[in-house]
Order: sequence, then C-alpha cells, then structure tokens
Amino acid sequence: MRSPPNAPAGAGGSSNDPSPNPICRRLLEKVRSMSTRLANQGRLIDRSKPIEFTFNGTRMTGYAGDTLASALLANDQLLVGRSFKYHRPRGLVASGAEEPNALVGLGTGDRFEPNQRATTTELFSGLSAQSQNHWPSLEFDVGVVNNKLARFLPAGFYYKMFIHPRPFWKHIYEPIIRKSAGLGQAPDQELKDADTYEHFYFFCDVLVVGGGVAGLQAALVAAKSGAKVLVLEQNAHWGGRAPVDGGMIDGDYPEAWVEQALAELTAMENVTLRNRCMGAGVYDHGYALGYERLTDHAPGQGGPRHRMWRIRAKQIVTATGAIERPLSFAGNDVPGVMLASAMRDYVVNWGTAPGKRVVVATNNDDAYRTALTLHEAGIEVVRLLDTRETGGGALMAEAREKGIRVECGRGIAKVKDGKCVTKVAICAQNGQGGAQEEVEADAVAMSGGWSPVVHLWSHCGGKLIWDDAQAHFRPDPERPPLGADGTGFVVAAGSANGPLELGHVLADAAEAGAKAAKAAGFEAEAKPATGAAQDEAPMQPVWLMPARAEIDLRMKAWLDFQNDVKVSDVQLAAREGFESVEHTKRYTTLGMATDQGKLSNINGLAILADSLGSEIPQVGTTTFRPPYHPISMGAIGGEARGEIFQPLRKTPMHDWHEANGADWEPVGHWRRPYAFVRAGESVKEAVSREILNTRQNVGLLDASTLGKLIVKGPDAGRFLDMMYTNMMSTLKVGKCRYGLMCSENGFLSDDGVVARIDEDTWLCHTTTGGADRIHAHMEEWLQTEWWDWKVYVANVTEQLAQVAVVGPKARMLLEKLNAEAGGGMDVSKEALPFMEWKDGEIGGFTCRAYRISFSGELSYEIAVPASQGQAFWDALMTAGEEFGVMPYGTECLHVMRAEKGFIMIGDETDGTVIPQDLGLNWAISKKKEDFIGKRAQERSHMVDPDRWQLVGLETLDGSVLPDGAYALGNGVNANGQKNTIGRVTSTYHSPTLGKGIAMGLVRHGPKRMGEVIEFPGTDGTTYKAKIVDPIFYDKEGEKQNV
Amino acid sequence: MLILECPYCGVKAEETELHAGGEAHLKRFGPGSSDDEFHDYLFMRENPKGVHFERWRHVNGCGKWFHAARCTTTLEVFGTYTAQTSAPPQEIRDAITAKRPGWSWREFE
Amino acid sequence: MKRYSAFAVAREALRYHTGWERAWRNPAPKRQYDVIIVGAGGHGLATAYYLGKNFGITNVAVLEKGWLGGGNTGRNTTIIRSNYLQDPSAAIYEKARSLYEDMSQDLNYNVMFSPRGVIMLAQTEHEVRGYKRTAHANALQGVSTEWIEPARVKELVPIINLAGPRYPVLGGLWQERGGTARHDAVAWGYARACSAMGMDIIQQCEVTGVRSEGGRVIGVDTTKGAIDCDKLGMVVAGNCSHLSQMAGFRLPVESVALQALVSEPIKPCMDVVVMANTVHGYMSQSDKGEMVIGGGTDGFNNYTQRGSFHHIEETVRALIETFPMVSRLKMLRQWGGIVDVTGDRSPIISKTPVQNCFVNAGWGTGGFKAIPGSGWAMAELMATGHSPLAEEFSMMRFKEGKFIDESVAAGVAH
Amino acid sequence: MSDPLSALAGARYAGLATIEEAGLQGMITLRGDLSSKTLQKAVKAATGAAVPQTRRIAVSDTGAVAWMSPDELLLLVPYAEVVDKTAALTDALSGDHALAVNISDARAVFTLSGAGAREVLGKICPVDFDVSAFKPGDFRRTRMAQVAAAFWLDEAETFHIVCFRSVAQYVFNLLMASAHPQSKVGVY
Repeated sequence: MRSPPNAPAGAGGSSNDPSPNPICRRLLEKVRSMSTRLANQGRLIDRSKPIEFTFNGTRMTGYAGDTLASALLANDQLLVGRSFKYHRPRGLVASGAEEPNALVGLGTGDRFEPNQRATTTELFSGLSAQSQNHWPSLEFDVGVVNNKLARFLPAGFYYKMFIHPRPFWKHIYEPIIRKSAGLGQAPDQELKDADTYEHFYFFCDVLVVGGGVAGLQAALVAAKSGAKVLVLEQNAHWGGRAPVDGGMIDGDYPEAWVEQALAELTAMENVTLRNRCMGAGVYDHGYALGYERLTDHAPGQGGPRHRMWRIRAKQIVTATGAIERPLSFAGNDVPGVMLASAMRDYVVNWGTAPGKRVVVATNNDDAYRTALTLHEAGIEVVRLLDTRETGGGALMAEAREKGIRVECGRGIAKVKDGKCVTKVAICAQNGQGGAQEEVEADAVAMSGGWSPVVHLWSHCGGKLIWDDAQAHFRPDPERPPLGADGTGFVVAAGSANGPLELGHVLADAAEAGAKAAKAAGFEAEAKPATGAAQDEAPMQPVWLMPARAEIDLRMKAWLDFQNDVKVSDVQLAAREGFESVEHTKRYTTLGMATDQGKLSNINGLAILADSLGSEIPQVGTTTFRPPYHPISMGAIGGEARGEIFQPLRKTPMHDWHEANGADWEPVGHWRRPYAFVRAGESVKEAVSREILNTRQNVGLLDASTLGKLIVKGPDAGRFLDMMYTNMMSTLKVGKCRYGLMCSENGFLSDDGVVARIDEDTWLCHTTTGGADRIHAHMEEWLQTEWWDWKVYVANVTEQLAQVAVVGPKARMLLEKLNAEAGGGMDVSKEALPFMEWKDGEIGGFTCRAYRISFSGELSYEIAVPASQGQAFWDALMTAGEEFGVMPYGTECLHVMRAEKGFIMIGDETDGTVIPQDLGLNWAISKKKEDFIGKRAQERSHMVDPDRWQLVGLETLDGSVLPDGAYALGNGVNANGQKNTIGRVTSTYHSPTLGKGIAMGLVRHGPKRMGEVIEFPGTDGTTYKAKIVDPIFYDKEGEKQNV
Repeated sequence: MLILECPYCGVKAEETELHAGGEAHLKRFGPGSSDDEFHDYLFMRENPKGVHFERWRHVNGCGKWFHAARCTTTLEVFGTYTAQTSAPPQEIRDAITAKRPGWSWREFE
Repeated sequence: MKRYSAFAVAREALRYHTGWERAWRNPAPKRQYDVIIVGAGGHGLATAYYLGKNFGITNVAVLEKGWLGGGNTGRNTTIIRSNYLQDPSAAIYEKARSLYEDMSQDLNYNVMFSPRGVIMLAQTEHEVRGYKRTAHANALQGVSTEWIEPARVKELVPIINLAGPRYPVLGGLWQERGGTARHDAVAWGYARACSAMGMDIIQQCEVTGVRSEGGRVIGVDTTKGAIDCDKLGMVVAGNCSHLSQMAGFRLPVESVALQALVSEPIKPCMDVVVMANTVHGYMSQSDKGEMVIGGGTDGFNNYTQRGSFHHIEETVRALIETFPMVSRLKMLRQWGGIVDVTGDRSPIISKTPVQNCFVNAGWGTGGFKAIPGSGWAMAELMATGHSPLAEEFSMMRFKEGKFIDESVAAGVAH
Repeated sequence: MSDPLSALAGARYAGLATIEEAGLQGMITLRGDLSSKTLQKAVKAATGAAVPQTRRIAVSDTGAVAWMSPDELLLLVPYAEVVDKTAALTDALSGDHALAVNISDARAVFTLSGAGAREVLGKICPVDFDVSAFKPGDFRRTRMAQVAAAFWLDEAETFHIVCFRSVAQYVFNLLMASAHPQSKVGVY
C-alpha cells in the first residue's frame, strides 16, 4: 500500500511527533476516509506538500497546487453553496473563472473577502473558507422554502406582487427580499483592509491575453518579430487546457511543448510573462487592465496584494480560450452535475474523482475525452449519452473500444433532485422526456459545445458573428474594436477566435500573432507548431434536453445557476413581450450574477430565439462589460489610501501649526488652521480669543496659501485689464489695488490684491486654492485667444511664505524685529502707506511687504522665501511675545473680514453672483470697453433691478442668524413654494461687537436700510433681522490706515 | 482612455495628463455683440456625432493648449495641431477627408 | 390589461404561467397621431403616460430606435431625492419624488420605490454651509429634508468611517423620503400602462427626419415610414442634438459619457443612499445586494457609451476612504451612458423655435429621479402650452442669463 | 537670514530603490523665445549649458538647463547663486520679452537611484520607462499619481525628480510606497 502522502505534519504535532493527540488523529482519519483523491493523476499537485485548511470550520487537507475547489472535491465536499433565489444546494460546475456556484467567504477579520471563487482560489496553509447564502447552515437552509415555492416565484414575480398596501414594500417585503438575496457577508464595517495595492504602467507592442497554447504560440510569433510582448495568464500555471485535452504538438505532448515555449519566451528580452495576472478589460486607444494577484495564494507575506497593470498596447491578442456550455435538462444544477471539461480537469490536474459512477451527456466529441479520462482513472462511466443520432467520430470509436457504453440520440430526462446526484433518467433527445431508463450514478458530466471567450474582444466595441457549425458567437475579424488611428487593435487567437481543434488553434494563433506584430510595425511570419488531435464529428446544437421537454422539466432546467434562471423563465419573458435580449436579461436576471453569464448567455439566447421563432444571430447578445472576472476594489484604488489618499499640501509653517494646536480645515488640498486651540479651550473660545487679541494686540496669519502670480510683458497691463473688472494698467508702480475677476459668463470667480512691481510686471494675488485655477485661466486666454499678446505668467505661490502681521501692535512688532537686526525696512505710515508695497529686509529676512488689510486693522503681509518661512514665523513669535502676539486661523480671519463688510469668495459668491450684486460697482471700470464677463453682465437678467443685493443684517436681540437662512417674502409661487426675498451669506458672532452680525443678499436691500425682515429657521424659530450697512466695524477705515 | 499627441512637446499623452477644454475655434463675442451672438458663443456647441474639433491642454506636461480633430462615435483621432489658429490646418482636413469623405463641421469641410 | 397581484401570480402558477399576456403590444405605426414622443425611455414614456392620464390624449405614439428603457433609464444608479437648492429644481424633483411614492399602485406595477433615505455628506466647512442653506431653502419649498450631525450619520450608515484621515464627516443633509427604485421597472410599468391606454410604443423605429411646414411640425420620417402628428416631443437623452438638428434648430447641450459600476452582491450592510461629493463618490445597495456606485463624467464629447477608466479609479478610492470595507469587495461590472449637459447643468423642458415641437433634454447626471415629474411637466406643456413646473427650464434662460445652478450649494446635480 | 530649509530636510528611504530628498537646489524659470541668440547666450552664461532639445536636459559642470515647454526652460544653478543669476538673466534679457523667476523654494527635489528606480516610477507615472524609451538626458513633465512632477535621468541611472514644495511629503510617501521592498515587478 502506498503511504498516505499527507504525513501528519500539519495535524497539530511536528512531523516527527510519534503520538499526535487522539482528537487530531481521529480527525485526520476522517479526512482520509472521505478523500476522493485518485491514486495517480494530478499533474498540478505536489503530494509531498500537504496543506491544511478549513471549510465551514471543518479541518481538511489538500496539496500544494490544489485550488480550493479541487481540495473540497478531494475531501468529498460536494455541496459548496446555495443559490441566490431558491437557495438550492449547489456543487461545483466548472473548474475556472466561469464557476457560478462555488463562492465562499475567504479569510477572517481584516483579510476577509466575500464571494471568492473556490475554482480560482489557490490553496494555502491556514486557508479558511465559509460557504454563503444560507441560514442556519449549508446543509440545512431554511431559505430553501423558496425552492418549494419556486412555482410561485417565476421570472419577474416581484414586479407583479407586493404592490399593496404601499408601506409594506419598504417595511416588510423589501427587507425580506434583501436579506434572502445578497450572497456573501459584508466585510466587518470597523476594520480596514490589512492589505495594500498598487498600479503599474506598462507599454508594449503586443499584449497577449491568455497563456494557453494559443497565447504562447501567438506570443512566440510576435516576439520573434522583435515586438515588445507582454503575456498575461490568469492562472498560476501555463498551458491552459491543452495538457488536459491531449493531442500532440510538434510531435510531443502539449505539456512538454508548453514548457519549451515558455523557456523560449523567457529567454527573449523583449518578452514579459506574468502568470496569476488576468486581462481584465480592454478600453479605448489600446488601454488594457491586467489584474495581478500577488499574495492571494500566500496572504500576509508582505508587499501589495494585487497589482493593477495599466497597459498601453499597440495591438492586443485575445487568446482567452473557450468555455464549455452546460446542457439544459431538468436537475442540471444538482451537486455532482458538472461540465465535462471541468470533470476532466479535476481528474487530470488535481487527481480528484468527482464520483464513482458517472453519466456523460454530450452533443459533441469533446466529452468523449472526459469519458476516456474517467475510464482510465478507474471511474465507471455508466452511460455516455450522445444526442447525435449518428454519434461522434474517432473518439467514440475509442470509447466503445474501451468498453464504454455509448448511446446515441439520447439525453438526460432529469437528474433526481437532492443534495447530490443519485439517479439519472435517460430519454430520447428528440422527445418530450418520457424516461426510457433510470440509472444510478453519483455524478454527471455534461457538454453542450464550446463558446469562445469573446469578452475582451467585445469590451471596446468588437463585433461578433454567429458560427452555425460550432453554434457559437465568435469575433468578426471584419469588425474589430478600433484604435486611435481608426484601425483594429484587437486580434482574437485560437479557440477564442472559433477554432477548437488543436492544429487549427495553433495555426490561428500563429496568424494572430503575426497579424498583431505587423500591425504594430514589425515584420512577422506565422510559423505555427503542428498540432495533431483526433478527427471529430460535427457537433449538434442542443438548447434543451430533451428537445421537446414538458413544462415541468423546463421549470427544473437551469440556465443561470447562480441567479436561478430556468428555461421556463426565459420563455415566460418572451411571452410577456420582453423580446429584446436586454429586456430578457433584465427581466429574468439571466447572466447578471457574479459569473456574468459565462455559462448561461448562449443557452439563454437560444431559448429566447426559439421562443420568438427567431434565429440566434437576429436576437443578438447583450453587451459585454469589463471586467472579465470581478476584480478587487482595492486594486482599482491602488496606492491611494490613508496618508496618500490624496495629496495634502503643506505650507512651510505646517508642522509648527500642527504642534501648536491647529484645528485643521481642508481648503482644496491645503490644510489651513481653522483656529489654534489651547489646552482647556473649545474651538469656539479659541476663535474668540484670536479675534480679540488681533484687534487689541497683534496676530499672525499664515497666508502662504494665497495664490501669487507674476504677470510680465509689454502687453501685461492690457491683459490684466481684460482679466480684471478693474483698470490695472493704470496702477502705479509700488501701489496695490483690490481686483475682481469674473468668468466670461459674468459671475464673480476670484478676488485679490494686485501689486505693480515695475513698468511691465504685476503680481496678482488669488484666493487660497485659486492659484492654479486662475493661472490656468490666464494661460488659456493667452494661448487660445490673444496669442499674439506679449505676456508671460509664472506661478510663484510656493516660492514664498507669506505672513499677515495684523493688529494695532503690528508695526511695533516689525520695528522691534528690525531693531534687533540692526536696521531694516522702514515700515512707518509715511514710508509704507496703506495699499503700497516695498522690498527690503525685516529682522534680517529678505522680504516683500504689502500694506494691505483683510481685517480692518493695521496690517502687513510679508512674503519671504519659503525656505525661510518657519524661521521668519519663529522670529515674529519670539519678538512679539511682549506685544501679546498670537497666531490666528481661518475662522478668525472670516469673522474679522465680516465685521468689516469685506466679501469672501465662496461665501458671498456662489457662482451665481455678479460684482454688481455685492455693491462692488466701484471696482468695475466704466472706462474699459471690454473685460472678461462684461458682455455677460449686460444680459436682461443681470441688469434686473430686482436682483438680490448685499446688505448687513442684525438680529433684533443680538443673536446669530442661522447659516444659509432665507428671508421670507409674501405668498407662494406657481409651484406652491413660499416666496423668498433674500438669504444669509455669512453669519457670525462678533466678539468684538458682542453680538451677531451677518451679511446677506436681499431684494432691493440697499434701499431698505432699517427694515426688519424674517428668516425662518429650520429649528421652528423665525429670526427677525434688521437690514443695516454691511460694515459693522470701523466704518471710516481709520484703523487699517494708521 | 484617450491618447493624444501634444503637438508642442511630442509626448503621446494619456488622458490623465490632459485637460479637456471643449469645442475649438470659438469666436469670442464681447461687448457690442447681440444677445444671440453672445448666447451662441457661450452655449451653442456643435456636439456632433462624428468629426469634432476640440481643445485640450497638456496640463500635466508642457502646459500648452492644443487642438485635436477626433471622431466622437469611434474616438478615432485624425490629428492634433496648434491652438494658435482659428481654423483647422489643411493637412488635418485632408486627413479627415481621407477617413470620412464628405465630412463637414461648422463652415469647414 | 390584466391586473397584477399576488393572487394573479398564484392563479397563473397553477397553469405554469402560461396565461400571462404581453406587458405591452408591439404594433406597427399608424399614419397619424395627435402626439408623437420620440424616445421610449423613462422621460418619454412618462410624458406619454401623463398626456393620457391627465389630459385624455391617447392617440399617441412613442417611437424608440432601440428597445424601450434601453438608454439612461436602464443604466443609472437609481437615486431618487428632491432636496435641491433652487426653487425650480426643488419643485420638479419633489413632484417627481412624490409621484414615485405612489407609482407602483398608480401603474399596477411594482417599481420597488424604496424610500430608504438619502444622505449627502458634508466633509468641508463649505459643504456644511451649503447644505444648511439647502435645508433652509427646502423648508420653504415644501421639501422635507434635514441637516444631521455625524453621530446620526453613523447610526444610519454603520459602514461609514466618520473620522477619515482626510475629510472627516461633519454632518449631512438627510432626506428620509428619498431612496431608490428599480429602474427598468419604471420604464416597463409606464410602457405597460401606456399600451393599455391604447398608445403605440414602436420599438426598433428610428427617426430619420423631422418634417415641418411654415415653421410648424407636421410629422417625422422613420425607418418604419413617415408618420404624421400634430405635436412632437423630443425626449432622447444622448441624441437630442442630433434630433434637434433634423428639426432645424440647435440646443445648448453637449453629450458626454457618465460611468457607473456595481460590486458583487453581499448581504445587506447599508440601508440608505450615501453621496460624498467632496471626494466624488456615491453608493447605495441594491435589493440584490450589489453596491451600486456612480462615477464621474468625462470632459469630452463622446457617444460611445464607454468612459475613461480613471474616473472609476477616482470613485473607488473615494469610496474606500469613506467606507473602508469596500476595499475587500470586487467590482462586478462597469458601464457607461451618454448624458446631455447644458450650460448650467440643469435640464431643458421647453418649447422650441419650431411650433408644436417640444424638447425635454439635458438632464445630465440626474435624470432618473426626475422621470415622473419631468413627464408630468412635459405633458402639461405639450397639452396646454404652459407648465409652471417647466417654466424656468425654458431654453430661453441661457439668453437672459437666468440660470438654474445647482452646483452652488456644494452639491452636484445628481 | 536664517539657514534656508528644504521641504523635507534630506529625508531618505531605501527599498526597491533609494529615495533621497536632494536638499536645496537653485532653480530659475525662464520664459522667452528659446531661439533668441540673446537668450541662448544668457542661459549659457548662467548655467554653462546650452538650450536643450525638446524634452531633454543639458548638463554642464556648473548647472543644467531643462526643456519645459516651447517657451520655457528650467535652469539649475547652485542655490547660493540663484538670486544673482536670476538678476543677471533679467538684466541680460531686459531688451527682450522674457521672464526669469527664482523658484528654488517653490519646489522640492528628490533623487531616485538603484536598480528598481524605473519600476518605482512606473507605478505612479503614465510613462514608458523601458531603457529604449527613456534614456539618460531625457526630461519629462508628467503626473505622479495625483500631482504634477518632472524628472530627468542622469548617466548613472539616477532619476532627479522635481515637484511642488507643498506636496513634497506626499511625493516622498508615494515613492516609499512604490519602493516597498516586497513589491518588485521585475520587468526593467
């Protein structure tokens, strides 16, 4: 007897422990006794490397090289999940990405992932999987009551039911439906994904998707032409189906040829090979996504879990193979019914027996390979049912020779319902399902023919044609997806292109490789390897088994396994007028499950066409959408998470703010301190303190985020006159002027102080976050409208750290700094008057100082090189100590400007406000013929005297008006909405004045000074406010001008 | 995911390096124009199914605005050219004619 | 029309559902109709339905070049809310929302309107102010909406990460009676009801020309022949420029691709619709369990129904930041639709320079939620020449500078 | 004046490639007519290098000149000399329509060296880093994940990366993530 390959290494003790504890031993024995592992076969598994895993808490063992699916099968775990709608027990149907049933919750905690396909999950040590969509357990699921009611729940039943009474949908019906649908559990809401992800850009001449023999053949031809080639294979292993399907390539076994092709490709410098990397989608202009799973087979090993390749290829070869179609007979969803090719895979690749007595049903020759494989592995083939009256070709002869009982013109009437296959009723294919014989079997292999995987071909608009002989859609070479140059950029190769026979596949793939290489600009020669396989008889399209099955059979014949769509559902949809394939899909949910109809689409189409009395090509297909197979959201997001979710812009003093209590406010990608909060203080208290201190002593504001643009050239003045509503060309050198910018649509878009630096140079300040936008705005006009004007613009925002030194003691502070440095810029009123600027040194720092004020106080904005910003800030803080200097944040800035009646872009403006609304007519030049926005402001609605205009607002009791409140007018409008006559744009408590102050836009406002208007709050209170002048503080402007 | 070749720096820029700037060759109407002229200038766009001329800025690159001739139903690009012109250059128009005989767009054909 | 009900389903079950009749007839076009609606999407079918229901006009054809409900109606993220800022928007979206409430009963078709609530997250001070302003406006507009604090947001959306490192949630604008509906069912329900009123829904019938005489519309040419009409309504998102050109006028719209995606289905984990505008992502969970996610629009004219993938990336990373569990879900399917965008991103429901020819277009990214209100207003405008709901949405507003700009309150128009 | 500070004070990380903040670098934005003899002379005087070809950088012993756009160059000079050199350029070009601005403090500069350098950038920039596609002396302005950046490659296969100062930390973190020791792609 062979010693069991799985020595007790993983069973709890070390491998040389002679006495594992009794419980473990018992478990182990149980596992072994249930194993369906075959003694031989299993080319992908390494029997010297057993791997422990758990399924629904039960410990099981598999081998390195297993998928979770093959390991479950080897542990005789036939039942793997429950279906979406009827909660029917389901087993494995397929062996790859097309599997609809075997979806599990994988992993735990911050590495849990729902809906993972067992067939594409490589087994690893410690894997823990849970089956889905059942309660309380997989074996006993109360949801199966839906199955009993299936007759009452046909396609679209919910559109016809649950209509009355109205509240029941939201409160009763919908919650129940939602809970019973939904498949896997949601990941824990409080945990963050433990893994990281990344992207990678890659450029190549030819991208080959698929590492089967067709992909490798195409890659060889393309690579030999000198083209830069990238080959993607979704599985861990190369070679695709060929090693399982047999035949000979260049006189050798396919496996050997694959190895040699790989060696050859690996040796070529112009070739990159990636396995575990799926071609997920094809997009315009040669863009393709590769989805590389780096650590899914070994979680937690460090490094990114998935890498998304953003590929630009001149040409894309889709060598994505073909997928076998199920046959539609009653009970085709019972666990143990499997695609014939999948069954062959499980035997050959993983050495697992899906059963001991198998019925094979087919309409083509390929399933004979399965029968022969099973036979060879010692598994009894009870019957081979061939729907074709004359049966198959050479393979049939071989099968009969080996003693396999082949019956032609036969099919399956039904498989007995249950959690596994027990009995199979056999009937004439061309009948209504009257059973002629019932055989005992524990598995069924079915083959309804093959459909090329045309997804990637179709994603970007490639069209399909119907192939009558093979009864499938294949890429129409005349109508490929078109690239940037208007020519095709995708070439299908091998069975993805239609050919199924090995020799044809290789020849077609070589042609495809050559075609792609040539289209990418290389000279290529299509020299295929020679493939030899047995001749096959033509397949026979079979869309229903038996062909004239009665309704009770059709209601049990599944098309879409996961979404529980049956033949009868599609027929019902057609009967009710859902004739378009898109209607049928949506009405029945056919093909909308997580397998996206890889198994069900063509079968469903055929049933629909038949129901409509139409031909399949006339019915057409639904649109194929990316991705080919679901890809992780993590991979799509890439590296952008946590700290690097988005760029965070920092001023040179950012770290100081952070260390000194900054309560941050996001402004674009910048962070600005909202206030500097001290220990024991609330944010609100901090704001009050900052305001009072700045008004009484001196405050510092980090104004570095304000945009600073240098505009220079002989035409700069003329240009700025177009950009601003004001006249900037007449500004004198050394002076500053507050300027407004509008969009061409007339609305106020930005403001800031403009300084004239010299004869042909201006410096324009923008709002925080406005720098890039306004810079782009200027460049746009300069490059696309006035390209003959001589103006250069440079954005110097980040070159400078800018500090506003504000308050009655600001000058004293600067003078002290100068004194300490032994001299510096004269900052007296005479030397540097209000609205002027000067270059020089303050406290030893080279700087430019502007006498401008946004607070109404004596104020200097001082710009130093960014590299000196922190040092300058430190110097101001140190020297200012005796004057009570404090930093202040944006909220203090906002309140102080509101006290002064200064407008704020984004508060008083919202993209619908023109300068005229804000009483800013003084800043709109009447002398200029033109500026951006001028013509727009002449339109009828813009000159309407009823436009709301800026005023100040004060509540009668000194309280603060609610933010965003609207002023009530009389009556209602034609739609029954209460009329409004204005709104609050800014509202604050002013600690300076000890009361609430607000600004707002009010209809005829400036003419209604003193009137009291009402603002209904959302709290049930109506606030009364008096219309007042918007300047609440220092109306004469004496303080800023001292 | 378009690729457009910047005519200034030659980079075959992918869309994320570019900023789309709407229809090309607009004639600006300012003060003195009629309401209709101004309205059409600001809001009336060709929005064709087929050949279109549009503005792009190589924003994550050389920063220059340029023009592209592109088909809106296939995303085929016929060519890119300087923004400092008020009409598509002849070689661009010829390139389009070769692919889309009989095309027209505003006054151009 | 046979009524739908649980009893009807049970009765049919006993005879294997062989007795169901067609949901809508499949007629050949007549020579003449009182009204032709071009476009059998949600808006077009709703227009026809309310023409019949509210005005008794049933000699109506709805022409569709593809299959009904196959445009943006069948490819949007199904969000329904009405807490818009500006009066005209609030009026029409609230009309629509209130019609959704009774739509299943009205149409005898379960459109699965699910008033599960919609939250728009405020993640900057600017958004906080914008949404408070909207709440004030809504109170006067008769739209029920409410500003809520972060703790309440977390209660409603347990999967949210309130303290995201970048944009902590500062609160939200909550509309409890907003929600979602089954998009296809809205089109199918209207189609079935229109058909039952005797209207002809003619699919696979493309309009190839618009005929007019003396500045007045008289009919259309189609791939199924010429058809006369007294009045013509154009309700063809993604094609309105094309169609208006046939009628001899232009529209201030541009067509761009808008994308959406869904995750694989999971058990219920989010009962409300969440929109996070600062980071550009919105998400709800369908009754099937899929997380339905809306992406952004491309900046360039596009008729391919395929958008650029970087918008998907932007949306997904925003959602991962807002709902960390999303990271371990998988994208099942992505798709695109063509939306028409106007100069102020608000729609046009308007008379046109051609007499008796009306247009309903430019819904941008927000059309689904408006369907019944839009159909109601368009029907009223076509039947009577005047509709208070449509008044401000006239295409003349662009000339006057009288825009309806919803972007002003930090919100976006979807 | 105090000692000037660069954005990240010489931060360093070694993974798939070595990332180093390069400290202060004198940088001048020069806009003007690149074909003008006066300009070419002034550039040579400031940097010792000639005006480069499109998307190239010209390096001399004392400085370098990078092609930014058809009317813009980036001049690299010693940090200590940048103020004077900017003034000298302005002087030399006073008769022309030109603009010279010191932007040394507006930027951060990183070097990225080692065998994995091309791959690290390939994760975050939509640029072909194949040795045949990106060569020493090539200069490229592009997008680095979500920010604008520019870089060039020197003869020692070291990339020099320039980004805005405000996003220096973001770029450094981004490069660190891309250079994670267990994230080798292995294609270059």
